[in-house]
Amino acid sequence: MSKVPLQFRHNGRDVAIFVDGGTNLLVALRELIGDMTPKFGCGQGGCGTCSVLIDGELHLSCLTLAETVGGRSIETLDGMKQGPNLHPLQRAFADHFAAQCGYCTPGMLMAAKALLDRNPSPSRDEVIEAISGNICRCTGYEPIINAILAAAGGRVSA
Amino acid sequence: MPVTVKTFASASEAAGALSSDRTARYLGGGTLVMRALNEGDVSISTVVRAQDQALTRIDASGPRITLGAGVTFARVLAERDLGFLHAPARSIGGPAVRNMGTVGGNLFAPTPYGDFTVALLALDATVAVQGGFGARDIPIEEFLQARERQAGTLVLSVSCTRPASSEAFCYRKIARIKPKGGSVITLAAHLPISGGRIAGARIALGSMAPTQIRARAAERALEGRSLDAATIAAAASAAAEGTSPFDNALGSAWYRREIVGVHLRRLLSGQE
Amino acid sequence: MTRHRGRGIASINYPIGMNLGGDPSQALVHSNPSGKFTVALSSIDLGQGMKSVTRQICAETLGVPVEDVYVDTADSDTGPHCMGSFASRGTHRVGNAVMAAAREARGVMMEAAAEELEVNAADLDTDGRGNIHVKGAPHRSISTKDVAIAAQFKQGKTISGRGIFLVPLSEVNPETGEMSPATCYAHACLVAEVDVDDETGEVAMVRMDSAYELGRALNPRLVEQQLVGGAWMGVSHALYETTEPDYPEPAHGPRDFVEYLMPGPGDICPHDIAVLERPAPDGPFGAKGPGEMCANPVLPAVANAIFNAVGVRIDDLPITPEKVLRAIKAQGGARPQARR
Amino acid sequence: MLELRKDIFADERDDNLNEIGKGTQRQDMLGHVTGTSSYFNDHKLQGMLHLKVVRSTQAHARIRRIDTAEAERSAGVRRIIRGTDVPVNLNTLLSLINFGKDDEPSLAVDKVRYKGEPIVAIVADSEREAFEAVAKVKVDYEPLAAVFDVEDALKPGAPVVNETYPKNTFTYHETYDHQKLRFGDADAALATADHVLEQRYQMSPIEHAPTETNGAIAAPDTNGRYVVYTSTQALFFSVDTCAKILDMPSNTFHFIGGTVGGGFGGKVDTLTEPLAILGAMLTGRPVRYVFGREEEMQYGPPRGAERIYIKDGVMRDGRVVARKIRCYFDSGAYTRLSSYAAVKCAAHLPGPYTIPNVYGDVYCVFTNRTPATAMRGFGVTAMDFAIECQMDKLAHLVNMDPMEFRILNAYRDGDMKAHRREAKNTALIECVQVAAEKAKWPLREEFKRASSRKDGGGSRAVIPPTPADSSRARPTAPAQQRTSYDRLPPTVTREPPREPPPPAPPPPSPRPGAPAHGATRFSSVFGRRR
Repeated sequence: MSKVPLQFRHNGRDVAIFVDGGTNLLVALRELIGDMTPKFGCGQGGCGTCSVLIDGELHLSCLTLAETVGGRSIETLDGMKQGPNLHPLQRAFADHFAAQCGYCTPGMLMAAKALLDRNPSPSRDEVIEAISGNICRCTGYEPIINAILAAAGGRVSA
Repeated sequence: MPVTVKTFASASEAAGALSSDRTARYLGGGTLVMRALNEGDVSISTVVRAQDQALTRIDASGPRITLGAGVTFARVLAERDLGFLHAPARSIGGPAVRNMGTVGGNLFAPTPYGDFTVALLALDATVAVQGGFGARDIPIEEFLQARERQAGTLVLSVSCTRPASSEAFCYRKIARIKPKGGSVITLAAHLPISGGRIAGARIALGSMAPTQIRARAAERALEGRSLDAATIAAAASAAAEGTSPFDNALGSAWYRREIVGVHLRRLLSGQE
Repeated sequence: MTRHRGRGIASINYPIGMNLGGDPSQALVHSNPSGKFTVALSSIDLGQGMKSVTRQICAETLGVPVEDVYVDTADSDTGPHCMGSFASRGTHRVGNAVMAAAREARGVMMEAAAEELEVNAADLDTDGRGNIHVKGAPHRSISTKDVAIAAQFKQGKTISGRGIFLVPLSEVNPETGEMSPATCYAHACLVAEVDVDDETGEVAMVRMDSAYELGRALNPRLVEQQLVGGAWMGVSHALYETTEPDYPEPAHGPRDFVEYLMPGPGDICPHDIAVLERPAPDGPFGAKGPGEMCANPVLPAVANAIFNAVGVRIDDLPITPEKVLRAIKAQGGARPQARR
Repeated sequence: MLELRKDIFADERDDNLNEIGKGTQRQDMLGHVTGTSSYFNDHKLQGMLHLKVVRSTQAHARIRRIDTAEAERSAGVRRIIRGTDVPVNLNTLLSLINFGKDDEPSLAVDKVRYKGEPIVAIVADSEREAFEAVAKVKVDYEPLAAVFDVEDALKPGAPVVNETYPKNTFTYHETYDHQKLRFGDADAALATADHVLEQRYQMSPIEHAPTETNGAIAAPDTNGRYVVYTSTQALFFSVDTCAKILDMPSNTFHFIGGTVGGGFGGKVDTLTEPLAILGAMLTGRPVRYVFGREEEMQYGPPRGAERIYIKDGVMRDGRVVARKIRCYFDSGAYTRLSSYAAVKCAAHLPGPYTIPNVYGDVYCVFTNRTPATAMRGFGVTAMDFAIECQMDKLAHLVNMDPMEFRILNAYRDGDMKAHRREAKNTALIECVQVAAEKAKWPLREEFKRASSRKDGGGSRAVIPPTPADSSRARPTAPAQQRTSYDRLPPTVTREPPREPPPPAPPPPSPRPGAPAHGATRFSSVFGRRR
């Protein structure tokens, strides 16, 4: 049995775990760290429910070999709140009723954050492009697009 | 048994590990190998990685550009000097996949994937590979024809000559889903113009055969001619010639044959 | 001219509540001594908003603010029987069960308040803001919190209620099909506008206009979620989805979200919706159920719009570019119909 | 964009309400946007094992031998479960309401009936080890001819898919191979119609594609109980199905769910809970069984495909006078819920229109395909597609505006529906009018003035004389009414002795809603009653 030690930053906090060879980052986050916000949707790279930020870049945690993130900084939805307050994107998603079953929401929010962190005033087409790797089966995407545009424009409830 | 991960400092060591172990697969961006592991592909027991800086190098300063095999599509998109490759890079996956997927991995992606490789084929790229017995350069066409036998080799980089002008190269992926969808067909055309005539036409197609192929009949229809409506029409009607499309979940062979000429015509004449 | 625009319509109705009845749902409602209510169910929130809509039904029936109600579902140790959330049962069956439970709990709450205010319970009313007052004399009032405290610690009453909603099982005559399949029906009409490319067979949605009649929009935002998302699914069914592209031949089945086709965020179109409310006599506050039926009119409306655009009828779903192109070729080219 | 048309039917509503009608925020929204909504798989249990199944590579085959020897020796394997380990390895979902016969094993034993059917379950320490063991199970198949087309399956000599139903059709009322609807004399009306149009329509099988796949985690709990975290959209359906398959009292199980990542009908079938619990029972450890995406797409049940034939008679003035429908539900290899959808479909005929002569035959057909199940609009979506395409064609045929054509034929309050109940609370006409307004689609004045509340009933309320089928099947004696809640003790025979069949009842023509005293009546759910 050879478990590999692994240290990285998880939502601003240093964590250290031991992983089996071949373990993906989604399993490491959920089962070893206990952060249940990234979800398993396909394991194939097709749905985006497991999306996280690695050093600020959007990645699919299910396709990331856990041991490749040593020393890097991982952000998940669990770290999105700003202290006790919701992030503007979270407020905008709520305002726009942009979640139904809620299962795609963590990935959508991370994809949206990756966009707004780089491009604070995206066009509608840029928003569409930013969430194009994330499947939502409930909403028809329209409220999600509107929520991200509203967050970018500062049009969110207090 | 858990998978064994072997990480090497140099590409040549990684290539050695890869060629000596039939259960080993090289981990690039993860979009192919990690998916296979997640889905229970037990033929993979060893994952080989290399942390060789050369694999992630981009050389885009001169007329001939070189992309390390580990260069991601997001990095291609971030490189202003690689503007001619932005359309193919943007057509891959969503943003997360573009942050992960690599130029080298795309060479191995089965249909309906492998769109970037269509562009590289039209650009007559060269693939640098490292086998158990050293490095060598292979024309991309040859590489693709023998792709199944390349499993034990490691791709180091791809290189190609920059198109003479931005008009000389065009690319389009036909997908059912927007903005991100699997390829029904993918088209790339490199049509250098010399003295008002096309010289050295290369048209590459994805999803028109088991691997990316050239549309040689369409190339012949273009070669030596000016790019006018009649020439484009002739190339469009020859587009399916020599191809061997297949049925899959995204479309049938019949449909692919029917539309490849339409889309080639639209691509070459700049229509939506 | 290779792209042609067309419009098509469809109108439908949909039976609400599990086919044929005979399958009730239950609900329990109780208050804690602070006057905060919990609804216990065994129904499922799959995204349709079960927890939220039953919460509003409960609050309205009790006469308390929605913030004073929390819906807890689905724990088989604490939730009363519910077969499941399917067949448009949620709003109609579970909603009615919650209403019944809340009515019973309200009865106890009003009795307890009457005892405190020393009046007859029939003379009391709730203000919906957490107070109970004597009708016509709002100053003679008591908060639901004080009522709950009194009920618990002084009067020894449980402010709680049980509810069940049963539509009796209908029999089916095997010779004639005579039966009572449902007690109420929702309705819809939808106009779809499309562009059809006559060289590739590709269909692009341009817009949709619709009217849905739902009995009562218990929560218009939840209704909008269902209708917008449901119409998207209707487009998806009409143009994209199949697990067997060569049905009935079982080949080339999609294995992932690249091969299984659903419209992406770049494929959606504006959808202008009107909601009509003709209350169902047995619906909770007249409500029917919007969740299931909303996709149904889209499929035929899209097919009919394609005919209007290029003159071909595709009667096999999904209407893929290939089927459209084959049909256009078979009739010798696009034949646009009268513009609508 | 959503507009509430409060002006329409305002006289039928009391809008003076506090909470109802408000766009109140969802109770679960805060949980959703913070990622704290707890789905079945968000429970981390100590020492959890992983379950994977070996699936059939064949669409139809006899199983000669299952060799698990190598898999049993594979690293990390805790338990191999075969069909013989399942206490009651034959079930049908609707047996809970005593509808249909048990026809589906949890794990195939002697035969597989669709590609992907589970044969062996492996419980191992890790997913990887479970996958490795799955690859080591050898199944020796004797391939059988398979049938994939619903109409081929009904031809003489077609392969028998499921021996429980040897004619490849579900059996209604223990006698009938389909559900009928008879209202008026469709053949006579077709003979005198100005135009007759017969068309074929085909629905596709559709994947629910919830972003969360089907799954369950079962764990031994205190006092001999099992806690089960589940993605089910049918809580007590799942509890009672597990109780039956595992032959345990239902209160042995503590099911926890209610927050589910999309369902759309695809999480009704209780696909993962029985094996997860059985795994936990046999190993004494928590066991997780969750579908991969390919499993969900290919072997999770789809919306069944229906093939529909419609033959309509229409007059030059636009009145549809007859509608005759034949519909085949593709149930796949097992019944699941398609039998039920077929009845719902029959009741839906002829759509929201008042047509004086309606004739329907709806079949639930077995093929060697992944079993179908419920999906959003179950039993109706495909029929609406067929009917509404047909309505468009009929309007075209008689050269009428398709909106006006629908208003002309729409059902109205007081009309008699084909399933012999009065239409009430109808609103189709108003929906057409408002949709036309929204879409700026011109309607003539008389159609703008039409109302669901006017001009219905009267002669439209009458049940027309309905000829009996000449070759009427004779119903048999009633099955004893039983549900899972009043199950007979196991010592009592499950098949009560049969009485000789009574004579067929005369074609009933009761007043709408009137009790049919003395008539023999049937229920598709609970069998026959008096």
